[in-house]
Amino acid sequence: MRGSAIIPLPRRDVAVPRVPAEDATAPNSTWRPTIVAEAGEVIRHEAVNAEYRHIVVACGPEAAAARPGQFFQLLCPQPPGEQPFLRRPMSVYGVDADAGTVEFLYKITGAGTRGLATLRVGDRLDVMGPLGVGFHLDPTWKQIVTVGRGAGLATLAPLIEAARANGTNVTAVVSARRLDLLVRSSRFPSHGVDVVEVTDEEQTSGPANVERILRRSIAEGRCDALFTCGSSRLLRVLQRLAVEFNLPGQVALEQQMACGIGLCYCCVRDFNVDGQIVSRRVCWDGPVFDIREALP
Amino acid sequence: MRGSAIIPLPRRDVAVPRVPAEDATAPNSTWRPTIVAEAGEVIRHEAVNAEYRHIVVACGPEAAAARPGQFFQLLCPQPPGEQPFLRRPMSVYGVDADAGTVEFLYKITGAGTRGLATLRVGDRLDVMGPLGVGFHLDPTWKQIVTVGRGAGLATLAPLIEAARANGTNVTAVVSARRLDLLVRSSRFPSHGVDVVEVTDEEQTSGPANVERILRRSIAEGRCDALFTCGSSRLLRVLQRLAVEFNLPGQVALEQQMACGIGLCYCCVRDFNVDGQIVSRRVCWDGPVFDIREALP
Amino acid sequence: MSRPAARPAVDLSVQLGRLRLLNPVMPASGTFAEGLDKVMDFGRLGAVVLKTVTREVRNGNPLPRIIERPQGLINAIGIPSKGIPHFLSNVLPYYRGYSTPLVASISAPTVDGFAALAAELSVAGVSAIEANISCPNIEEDGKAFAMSAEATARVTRSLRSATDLPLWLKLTPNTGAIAEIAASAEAAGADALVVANTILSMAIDVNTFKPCLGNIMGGLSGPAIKPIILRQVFQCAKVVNIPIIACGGISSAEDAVEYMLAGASAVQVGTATFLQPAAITTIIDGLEAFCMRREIPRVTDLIGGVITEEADEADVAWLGPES
Amino acid sequence: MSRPAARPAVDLSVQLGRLRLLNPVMPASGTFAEGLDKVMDFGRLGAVVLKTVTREVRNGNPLPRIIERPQGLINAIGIPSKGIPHFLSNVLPYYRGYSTPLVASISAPTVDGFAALAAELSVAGVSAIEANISCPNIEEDGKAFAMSAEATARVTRSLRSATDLPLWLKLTPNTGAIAEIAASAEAAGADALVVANTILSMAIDVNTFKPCLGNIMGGLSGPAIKPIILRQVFQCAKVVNIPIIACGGISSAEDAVEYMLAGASAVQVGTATFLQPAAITTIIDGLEAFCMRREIPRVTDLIGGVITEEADEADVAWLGPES
Ligand SMILES: Cc1cc2nc3c(=O)[nH]c(=O)nc-3n(C[C@H](O)[C@H](O)[C@H](O)COP(=O)(O)OP(=O)(O)OC[C@H]3O[C@@H](n4cnc5c(N)ncnc54)[C@H](O)[C@@H]3O)c2cc1C
Ligand SMILES: Cc1cc2nc3c(=O)[nH]c(=O)nc-3n(C[C@H](O)[C@H](O)[C@H](O)COP(=O)(O)OP(=O)(O)OC[C@H]3O[C@@H](n4cnc5c(N)ncnc54)[C@H](O)[C@@H]3O)c2cc1C
Ligand SMILES: Cc1cc2nc3c(=O)[nH]c(=O)nc-3n(C[C@H](O)[C@H](O)[C@H](O)COP(=O)(O)O)c2cc1C
Ligand SMILES: Cc1cc2nc3c(=O)[nH]c(=O)nc-3n(C[C@H](O)[C@H](O)[C@H](O)COP(=O)(O)O)c2cc1C
Ligand code: FES
Ligand code: FES
Repeated sequence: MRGSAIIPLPRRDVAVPRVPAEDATAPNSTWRPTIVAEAGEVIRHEAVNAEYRHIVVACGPEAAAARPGQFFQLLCPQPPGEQPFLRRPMSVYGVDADAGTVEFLYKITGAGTRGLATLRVGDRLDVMGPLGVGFHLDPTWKQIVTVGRGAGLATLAPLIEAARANGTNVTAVVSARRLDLLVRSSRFPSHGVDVVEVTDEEQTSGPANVERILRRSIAEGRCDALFTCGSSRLLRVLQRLAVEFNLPGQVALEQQMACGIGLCYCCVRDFNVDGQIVSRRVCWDGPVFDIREALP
Repeated sequence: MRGSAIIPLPRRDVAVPRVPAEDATAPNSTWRPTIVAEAGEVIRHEAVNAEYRHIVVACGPEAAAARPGQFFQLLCPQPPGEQPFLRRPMSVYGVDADAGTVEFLYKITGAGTRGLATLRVGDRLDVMGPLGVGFHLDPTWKQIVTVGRGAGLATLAPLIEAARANGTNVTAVVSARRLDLLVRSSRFPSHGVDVVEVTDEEQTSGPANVERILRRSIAEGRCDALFTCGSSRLLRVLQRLAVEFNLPGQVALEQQMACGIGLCYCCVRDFNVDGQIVSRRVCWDGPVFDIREALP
Repeated sequence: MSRPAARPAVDLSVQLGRLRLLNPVMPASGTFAEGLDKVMDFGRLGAVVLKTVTREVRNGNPLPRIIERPQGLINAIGIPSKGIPHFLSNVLPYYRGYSTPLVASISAPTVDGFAALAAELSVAGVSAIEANISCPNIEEDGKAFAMSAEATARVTRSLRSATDLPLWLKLTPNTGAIAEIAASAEAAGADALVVANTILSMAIDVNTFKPCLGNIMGGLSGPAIKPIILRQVFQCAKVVNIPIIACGGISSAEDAVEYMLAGASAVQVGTATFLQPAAITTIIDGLEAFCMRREIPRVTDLIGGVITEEADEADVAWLGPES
Repeated sequence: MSRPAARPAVDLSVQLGRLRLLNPVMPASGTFAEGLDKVMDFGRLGAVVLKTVTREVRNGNPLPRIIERPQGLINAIGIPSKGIPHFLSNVLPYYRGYSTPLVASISAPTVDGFAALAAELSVAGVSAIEANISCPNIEEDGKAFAMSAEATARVTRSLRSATDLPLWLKLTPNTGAIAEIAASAEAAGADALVVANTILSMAIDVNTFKPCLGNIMGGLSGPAIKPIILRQVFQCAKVVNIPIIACGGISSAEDAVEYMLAGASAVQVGTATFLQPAAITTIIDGLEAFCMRREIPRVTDLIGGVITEEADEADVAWLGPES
């Protein structure tokens, strides 16, 4: 798909052209949107395994500027007999600014994702983004550890790519219920990423074993920072280690969302900020938060 | 299409199987539906000309028992950005009891028919019927005259077929705006049907010319009964002639509908019954009415 | 109720005051007629509720009478009626052929008119009277009876003294005080409440600048109103002890369950029948299947079953997808 | 209003009492925040309406706070608020950067609380006060002010004497007497009315038997409520002379036109922004395009333009498709 042929320009959701810049009714003529909703063409759409699907959508430069940990709100088509009304949040699984594409990795769980699954190549999907605060990557880190479970891997994959682009090595702990449900991302660079697969069926995914793996990385000096997404149990393990070894860490959280852009306050969660419980919007203040502040 | 291969059995809209007949909660065990709503597979779907489309849907025996002049209520899929809520009435354009199919000829006019047009072969369309009172054909009639305009031809086509099956000859006056919009039904038997095409672009479709054609048929003794659908102007011409020559006649009327089965009284029209104005439901008391009683 | 039910796995029968129904699902007034006997076996319905009749002959409203909206329709049919003699001599005899309980819906512009009509319809073959008090009350400047607790009490008392039949009062949702009005209907002698009629609405054609309905305003029904009527059923169920029959946007067995959990003892299905003519029997079947799946022995176990204890914060917050 | 408009083909400006707006389209309270400046140029909006603030700090309701329904959503956010000091020192200064008129929405549990808040917010940078009187009134047993004409008059009078700013009263649709309440707000000194807030609703999860919202009940918004609120705008416009700002289910320019034809002078857009973040500016553009197409020189020509003369029967009956 990379470097694939001409990507058609996406249609925007603005029905009539905007007032021209010289018109006095548009005073702030230098203003440009950085978040857009656009109906992009589906370029690729395929099952990754029995549970996950990978979709690639053509998009404009604003969407293609998405950073790891940010997300989009997808306007899912209606599957037969169901009426998803709100958009659905999905992490950026990848972007290609040159090709003008954005990618998602999703699991079919309800009406919205069932609607997504009906899309065929050539259909259009209205994607809104990029949204939220993504991961912070310090270029001085030599080696980081990521721990992802389920759809959490979708969120961590672009972080791993970005780390490698910085020259940072990665230990990626990838957890799933079964071996056949592990998402083996073809996007991981072949060098500098050490993938550790753990599964429920092999009984390797329990917190104790993951903690063992992490402690080894830390002991060997291969962990300048911790990142996680997709499991509260694993979050608790990472929080403990981050405190014990005074390591920086970040977590990408999920929460039910309506607007996705900080308007409605339906996606709040409590955080522990220096001993004070404060309420924050996951869509706007996150979805990536300091690992110590998150309450799992 | 006729005699085509195996037609899959349509799925009914009943989610769980009915109470078995021996169960005491189903006292009237001999009861059987004669009107059903079923999601039939689209067998064929193609443009007839720039305005009309022809769709063939697999159906069960109840639907395939539809008579000329009856109609169905179609649950149209939602076209992008529009939400047709109610079903849409469509005349039976043809049925094939052996193959188990019902056919419609429709014009794209709004949200519902735009939704219909999105259907691909293999998709399902929920059709409910057969509904209403169809045409009455007297087997003793030797020759009848039908006058159809626009979608009215869809309604008259099966009547013409049925007349020929009775051995009755037909003069079919077919009216349209342009020559290229005339629906030339391939279903008309090659013998015994005299098709007279009139169009606005040739200036042959005016009431005066149609009246001339009809007067000639009547004068030549080739008109035992008159039938019409699709134009109030032409209805008035036929009403005048029916009275003048004391000919039996029937008209298929249209009206906005919600339920299609006599429940809601939204489709009423006034009729002149022996000098009294009475209100009738087009869906239930019609859509075919005595030509003298209709108020155009 | 009429016939002995064999023991199915799930007991769907419900008791509405003195009236026992085979199951809690019935049509809503004005959305049912003989035509449906070609679609479903009337013997399977919890009850048959007929279109509202008036004593006098009425033509109904000018066309158009219905306009569709997203997930609903607005109707202003205007209760066309062939009058009481026609009802007694033509309509009733037809339904006497079925053993399903028959509910006659009535409307009148005055308190006395309601009472007289109820008395006239208290005849063999009618199992209950449903008073549609959402229509304009000419003694109160055209405001519907059901928009005021006092007018509701007055018309209910009068109806109560006019008939010994089970008396159902059909309330309007167009009020800010439905629970108060429900309580006043109960106190005045109603045997059950139907909650509720349509919500007063309007639509304008932006091409012609004209109202989409001949009557300008009409009543909204269908899935769009379900969350609103559900709230009203919940509010009413908290203050009355007589059964509530829920009506508003029900188109699936799950919708019926939702209303019963909120406190309804039975449900009426209206607009859904326009989309799926067999909606009522499909919902009956679905209700049985739901109870079977959830191992609920009696459908009445659902009534008022909503769990409203203070929700535990941990219960409701989203965690990870596979935590 | 702030800046001289060049003569476009269509004059979109509207006058709301003393306040002149570039165009009649603005956000609805609680559905707008800074985040949208990445989506649209705030300078293009008719006005900016902020989320309701309270004097005290409030946490808001337990989760879940929003549930979607067909064509709408129910919210029970519960007006989380960082209190007035934070509003004055953080929120206001941010919006002072824009020349678009700023409307501050306020709420309080008592008449005096409303007045005090209005006085505190009558500062530079605030162009109008919108009083959200749909919230529970603790002096009236929790009934919302806007559910009674008397309580509405009382709170409006008190607000009127507390501020010289244009005063908008935001009414609740949860009443059977909206026109009466509108008239009482006008008589008590309101400069404009916002019609209306959300419709009280409920949803129950049939799997868990629990309410879908942490707060049990919430307010329905979105396209599902448009026909109901349109009727209320029409009813209010018939009895008041102050401008009406319509709010309920507007998601297209045609929806805005429909409300203006019913009598609204301006419109607010809420839920639509959750589906299309640029909904407000898309509607402004669409309104201009609509007027251009229909050769309507001023958008104000639409206000109250619905044609309700007795419809001619022949006009409304369907004939043949090509008659
Ligand atoms: C920031 C963020 C990023 C996400 N990234 C991904 C991803 O990359 N891949 C992926 O498969 N999933 C991801 N999710 C979860 C995804 O949004 C839900 O699985 C999806 O919304 C379910 O919608 P549905 O209609 O299919 O299911 P339903 O269960 O029918 O949804 C009903 C409602 O619940 C909400 N909901 C259900 N599950 C979740 C959840 N886990 N988190 C938040 N809201 C939920 C929906 O938005 C909707 O409002 C992400 C969630 C968030 C908040
Ligand atoms: C008994 C009957 C038989 C019909 N047979 C055919 C047929 O065989 N072929 C065909 O092309 N058309 C036929 N029509 C007309 C067809 O029903 C309408 O064209 C169709 O409903 C338009 O729906 P829409 O959503 O595409 O258009 P819209 O204009 O968006 O429809 C909006 C509303 O108006 C109603 N409506 C619009 N036009 C008509 C109309 N002419 N008659 C009745 N209601 C209308 C719709 O049902 C809907 O409620 C028939 C109508 C009736 C009543
Ligand atoms: C076309 C139509 C006609 C109706 N006629 C009546 C009526 O005559 N009497 C009455 O009490 N309610 C009448 N109603 C209201 C329904 O009985 C019911 O209360 C309402 O439609 C809400 O239920 P629903 O959403 O299931 O349709 C009518 C509704 C519709 C749609
Ligand atoms: C998430 C959400 C939060 C809201 N918060 C407020 C509020 O704080 N104050 C207020 O007056 N209205 C509030 N409303 C109501 C809206 O302003 C508006 O009246 C209502 O949503 C109807 O308009 P809509 O259908 O365009 O959304 C809120 C609505 C939503 C959906
Ligand atoms: S989803 Fe609306 S504030 Fe986060
Ligand atoms: S469409 Fe309902 S009665 Fe004819």
